[in-house]
Amino acid sequence: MSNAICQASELLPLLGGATNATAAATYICDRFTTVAYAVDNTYLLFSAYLVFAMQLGFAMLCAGSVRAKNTMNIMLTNVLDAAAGGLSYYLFGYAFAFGGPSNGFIGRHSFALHNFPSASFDFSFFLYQWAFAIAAAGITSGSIAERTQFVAYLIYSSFLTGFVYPVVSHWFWSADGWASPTRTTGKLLFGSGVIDFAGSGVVHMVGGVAGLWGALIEGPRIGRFDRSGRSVVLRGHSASLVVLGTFLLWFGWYGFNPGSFLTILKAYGSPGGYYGQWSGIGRTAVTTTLAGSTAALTTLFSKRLLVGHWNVTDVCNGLLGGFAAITSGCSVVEPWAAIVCGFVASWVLIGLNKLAEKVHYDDPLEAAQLHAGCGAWGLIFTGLFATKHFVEEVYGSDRPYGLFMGGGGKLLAAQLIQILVVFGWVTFTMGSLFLGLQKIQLLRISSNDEMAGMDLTRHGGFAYLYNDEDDPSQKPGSFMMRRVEPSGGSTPSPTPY
Amino acid sequence: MSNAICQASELLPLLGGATNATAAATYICDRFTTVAYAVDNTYLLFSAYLVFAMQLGFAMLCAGSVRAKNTMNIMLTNVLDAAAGGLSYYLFGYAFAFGGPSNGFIGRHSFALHNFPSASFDFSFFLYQWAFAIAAAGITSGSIAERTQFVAYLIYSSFLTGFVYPVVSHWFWSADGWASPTRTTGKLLFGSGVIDFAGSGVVHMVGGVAGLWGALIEGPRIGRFDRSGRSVVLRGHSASLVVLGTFLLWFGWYGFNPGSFLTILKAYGSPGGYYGQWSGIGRTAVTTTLAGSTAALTTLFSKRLLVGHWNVTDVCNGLLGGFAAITSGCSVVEPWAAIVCGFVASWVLIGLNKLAEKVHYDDPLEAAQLHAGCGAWGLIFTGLFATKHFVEEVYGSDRPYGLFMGGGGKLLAAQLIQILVVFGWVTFTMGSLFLGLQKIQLLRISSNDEMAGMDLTRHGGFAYLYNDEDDPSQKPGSFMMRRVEPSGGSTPSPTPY
Amino acid sequence: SQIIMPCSTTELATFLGSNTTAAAVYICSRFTAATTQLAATTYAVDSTFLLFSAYLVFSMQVGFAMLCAGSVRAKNTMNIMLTNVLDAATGALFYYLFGFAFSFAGTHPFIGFGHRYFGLRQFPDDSFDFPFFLYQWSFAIAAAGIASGSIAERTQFVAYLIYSSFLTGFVYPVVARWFWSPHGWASAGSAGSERLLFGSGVIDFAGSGVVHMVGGIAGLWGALIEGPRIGRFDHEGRSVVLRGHSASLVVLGTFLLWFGWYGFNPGSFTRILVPYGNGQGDFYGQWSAVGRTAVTTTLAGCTGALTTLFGKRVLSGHWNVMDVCNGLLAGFAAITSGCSVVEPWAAILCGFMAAWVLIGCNKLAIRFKYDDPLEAAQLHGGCGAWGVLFTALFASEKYINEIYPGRPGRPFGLFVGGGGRLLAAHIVQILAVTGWVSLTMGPLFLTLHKLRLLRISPDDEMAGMDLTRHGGFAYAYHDDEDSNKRFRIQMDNMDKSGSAPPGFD
Repeated sequence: MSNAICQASELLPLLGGATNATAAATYICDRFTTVAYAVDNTYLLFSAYLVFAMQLGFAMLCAGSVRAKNTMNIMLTNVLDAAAGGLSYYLFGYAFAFGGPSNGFIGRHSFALHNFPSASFDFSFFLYQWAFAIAAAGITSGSIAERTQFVAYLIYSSFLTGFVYPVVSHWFWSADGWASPTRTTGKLLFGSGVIDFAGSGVVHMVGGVAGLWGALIEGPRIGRFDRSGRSVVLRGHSASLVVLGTFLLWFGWYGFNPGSFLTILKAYGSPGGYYGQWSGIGRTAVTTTLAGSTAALTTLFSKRLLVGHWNVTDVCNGLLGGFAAITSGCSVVEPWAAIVCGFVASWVLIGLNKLAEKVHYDDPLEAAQLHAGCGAWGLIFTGLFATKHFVEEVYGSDRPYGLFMGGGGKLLAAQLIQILVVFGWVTFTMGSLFLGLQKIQLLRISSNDEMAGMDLTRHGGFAYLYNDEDDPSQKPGSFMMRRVEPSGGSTPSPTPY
Repeated sequence: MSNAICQASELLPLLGGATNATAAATYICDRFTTVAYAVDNTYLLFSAYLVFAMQLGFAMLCAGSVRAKNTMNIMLTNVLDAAAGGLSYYLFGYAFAFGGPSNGFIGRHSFALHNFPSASFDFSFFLYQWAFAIAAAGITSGSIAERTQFVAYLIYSSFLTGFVYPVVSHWFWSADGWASPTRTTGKLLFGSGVIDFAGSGVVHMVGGVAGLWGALIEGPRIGRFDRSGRSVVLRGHSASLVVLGTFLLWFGWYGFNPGSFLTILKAYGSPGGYYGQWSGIGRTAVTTTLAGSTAALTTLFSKRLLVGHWNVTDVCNGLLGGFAAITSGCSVVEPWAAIVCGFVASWVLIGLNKLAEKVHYDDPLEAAQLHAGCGAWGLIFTGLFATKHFVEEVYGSDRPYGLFMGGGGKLLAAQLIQILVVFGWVTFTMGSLFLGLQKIQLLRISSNDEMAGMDLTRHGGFAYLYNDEDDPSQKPGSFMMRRVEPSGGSTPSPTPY
Repeated sequence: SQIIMPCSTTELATFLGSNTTAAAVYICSRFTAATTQLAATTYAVDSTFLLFSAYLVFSMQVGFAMLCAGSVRAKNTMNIMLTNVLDAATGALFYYLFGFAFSFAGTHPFIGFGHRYFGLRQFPDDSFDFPFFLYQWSFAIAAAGIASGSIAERTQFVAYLIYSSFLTGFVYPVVARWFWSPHGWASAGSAGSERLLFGSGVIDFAGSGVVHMVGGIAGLWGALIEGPRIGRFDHEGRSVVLRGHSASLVVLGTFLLWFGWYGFNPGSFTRILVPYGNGQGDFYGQWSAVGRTAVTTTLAGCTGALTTLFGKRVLSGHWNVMDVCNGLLAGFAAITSGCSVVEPWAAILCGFMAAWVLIGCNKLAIRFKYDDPLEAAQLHGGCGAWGVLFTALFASEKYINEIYPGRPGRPFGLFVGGGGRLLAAHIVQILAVTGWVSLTMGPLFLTLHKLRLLRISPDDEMAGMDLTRHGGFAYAYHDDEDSNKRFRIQMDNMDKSGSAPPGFD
């Protein structure tokens, strides 16, 4: 995993005068190698912690975006995405993804971290990849929120983290993957391989397409479209939690995108110069920031024009749309291009939301539109704007690069292939799974449960209790009672806020 | 603190023939040493920041777990744990813990960071240890929540952070401590010393046992057990805050456990290999993740069976139980053993909660059960499962290791000794303190205050104000009024669960 | 340029003794490869340190958002949170387009210009790299975040967008130029042999003046020109507390700011792999100074919190977590200037005084009927100014020479025997910052006011901006399924304005 920052054979001639020049060169180089491992692992570990913080962001974003009566439910699924994902990724997910040597389709070594670490992969890499895997599962849980049985969550989440996602990451990120740009065994796809640097396709499209099928198969929440088919907004219960979650995701994205370099100690060009992977990493953080910021501002003004008022939750979604899009090309585009990326991402999201409304598709967190839609745009964007110079630095020389930058259409073709295969694979696996769950009545909750809220019927009670009562057994019928009465939807609601 | 990564005396003979070889060798090695200090301090500082983030996690977890009427109170104590702890640990806590050279019982140098830094300890180490000290105080505040006078908090918190905890950490972690595995002055306890790597005993048991005595001496909250002695759940007011706090603790635990290595730039075996302390650190993060995840899943299913519904706050507590348990052995056990650790921890917590109910022990955050109970299990677990190989890497060769791994019973004996002395010492010091406070009527609040809530009577008002009123002088008597009326406890309770 | 050169012929020659230059050249040439690898290592370590510090500083924006949200009334929560998100987003674009160049391009002592750096053109170079840009951006948005607190709950959204872009894109970068660019007229680390202000320059290490005073004074003028919120002072002119809607969010925000401050202050070193002395493998180096800075920061904040706790208990009769949070932040804002150059014990003094400065400024604000929902002007402007003075009084000679090497005999803290010249420079800073921000942001707010773009209408203010401008209320703890009912409820909410039970203040 670490770079060969110091070659004894290079140092050797320079030490000509020493008695034992070979030994001296080796001695010095070994120390540099140790330093490089320590620095790179430090970098990767803290990046992994940041990516983990995104799980907290998802939990808060989801909690704030659903109605109060389903808060306990959605938060539990988020905790379990991380926990169940921890076990399933340890037991087999990692092996499917990176257990080389293997074929181009699926890995097959290192189950339960057998014979680990190796010269290629260390524990920090496992931790980093686990944090990515649970992010994919977190995305999906947003699409099917507020109407899905808890057991269905457990099943799809383990399946997604343990099998569907690892296979996709094997294709595009492992050295054996058939479409990987770092492939060592065989020809690169279109002489290029797919450049999905931090996973617009591998993570965001996988999570989003899985959510799309789940939500389509379940159908919209009760009340989401009224009798005449008009869309009714079912507002989340806390904008504060949405903003908290969004900022935490932003924070974590600095681990997600720049962290995907995996190592930092590597000079580009001549050694000793100021320019190296650290610059590339910094630039990646900058492109990420600019794409998200542009998307947020674009959403702000366009929503103002379209809807007539400012809306912070829309701005948050726009921001995340920009991040999801730049995730693919973050390391290989110029900062100005990131602005283009974010601008378009915001319109992609707005357009898909219109479309979703038209076809009566209900996604409480807009997860399919945001992660699958903007993720797909991000892959195309990379095929258009990837810069020669940066592609060379990150992946090696003599490769196709962005169409608009003069690099021809090969990279774009590879990116389009990725969109198709990711969509196909996730549709095939997760679509079947959700259909099967529905057939055996394990997918959607009963309409009574849905009206009453899952917290009350399945999770032992409401998430909030702002009035302080020590003895809950007395005097039903006051305002709190009415508030969460199982027939809730039809009850007049007396609390004005 | 940093490792001698490069020895001029080793390099010198290799450069023998060069002009001024001695100077050259020294020159080169000095630069390596500088790099090592920078890398190790960077690693330790960011780990310390993560551990500090746990204080935020505690604050949110505590706030969400108490009733709304005591939120201001509990959050203030959490802020002050950190603030008062900062001063008392600076003034004498650190000196008691690490102020060597000293005897085996207590340190006695570096008060107020006098003559600091030294070749052994730098400021980053102080900061890291401070973050640990305030964590111990944070644990205790959970046990005695909702019924303790604010002044009592200030007193016990300064005493715990400034004296009780530092002494314990001196015993097990300083180079002079009588039971430390890194002891340099005298024989190791049972030829082994206690392996409490990141503090299941030193931090969690200390905080938990202190809380146990506080809560026992105060007695349960009013209404926690009804007239016929049945347990009544007094639900916290916000599950969102509980989940937020739990995830932040998880995030911070990546500083707590892997950070306890203190340095990262150290090759195991000869320099230049891929395997080194960075691998150990990554593995520690993985064992931590797996133990917590397993405990969360075990709690999820067993509570479902026992209680009949899914419960996110129980899952959160289970997760934290797994973390508290693995904290002792995180660096010296295999990942699969961490799964065993988490599985048992979850049952330890469930069992202790049953026991607590039976003996009418009331602990609003289950802190004593979770941190003391699972912490003690964690120490035993280390005595059973510590691996020879890892113990050698972390602590040095030729030592006893885990009983089940074929290492004999000496380590287990040392671990049992730790459980006994930690329990005894904390009981002796904190038990007396809480008893004394109770004698002079400084411990428990009046029952009127307790019914009304401390926020209203002592902290200037209620924590939340979701209705927006610009003119507080008009229209008394609305439902909000009833909600926080000082006679609150007697108000009929309308909540249906 | 800022990198240590691991093998320098001259350096090597100095310890090899006289007439050994040839030997030094020889040895150095033998180790070219090792040297360049060490350079790469140094860049990588320093960039890792700086990047993660920048991420921490960014997390302060979460802290600001939560602190602001909790400190305003529920009816304006959506509004204030949106401004916080946009501080970061607009800040990113404007700082990218020209803010960074104004701060760090060219050699003019007052403002940066030229071809470089606008839109990050010809970037990076051997002076500045992307991690540095990211770090500086996170500082710029912090300044804008401070000001948004002062004018909360009564400012038009468009006004936020305008002032925030102007502050992040121009006002703040110019100030940063003066004190932090090597070419700035008052910089302490001036390039080459340029003359330093009072032979010293201003030591505003992490920005008590550059960030906190700029944000605080901008907020001061905004809040003064707008006037207090409706109901903040009653008919007889008595102060009425308009409590924020969630103490939990306030505490969350405060802790996140504390967390982020570990990026703000220790991160301001921007590099950690710097040996002090001659690089002889000593345990003491910039990493120790970075750690010490984290310790002084912690101690100042802790002391500020405890002082406020007891001070307020004596003054107002009850414990108050919101006040303690503000006291904590006051200590941080004050120590930010001197964090790297004072002893830990001095940080305790700093925090102690900061708490009283804040209490005093708040009393003063009430007397002058100045309304600042987050006490931002008092806290960041007032305690920031105290911090700048504090540095001039307690800065230690040893630490200054370690951090700003190459100019022996420079002035240091007055109370530790360093004479008054540093103090003079710092007073100049306070005046210059106050003057510049007043001259730029004051007219901006006045113009907005004249154009009726600043303050919202009284109706909007009573109803809350969330309802009138942001599409609805931030919270919906009841679950209503249809929009008609929600509309009625919102109306209901408006009707009820003006009623609350006593006992909430």
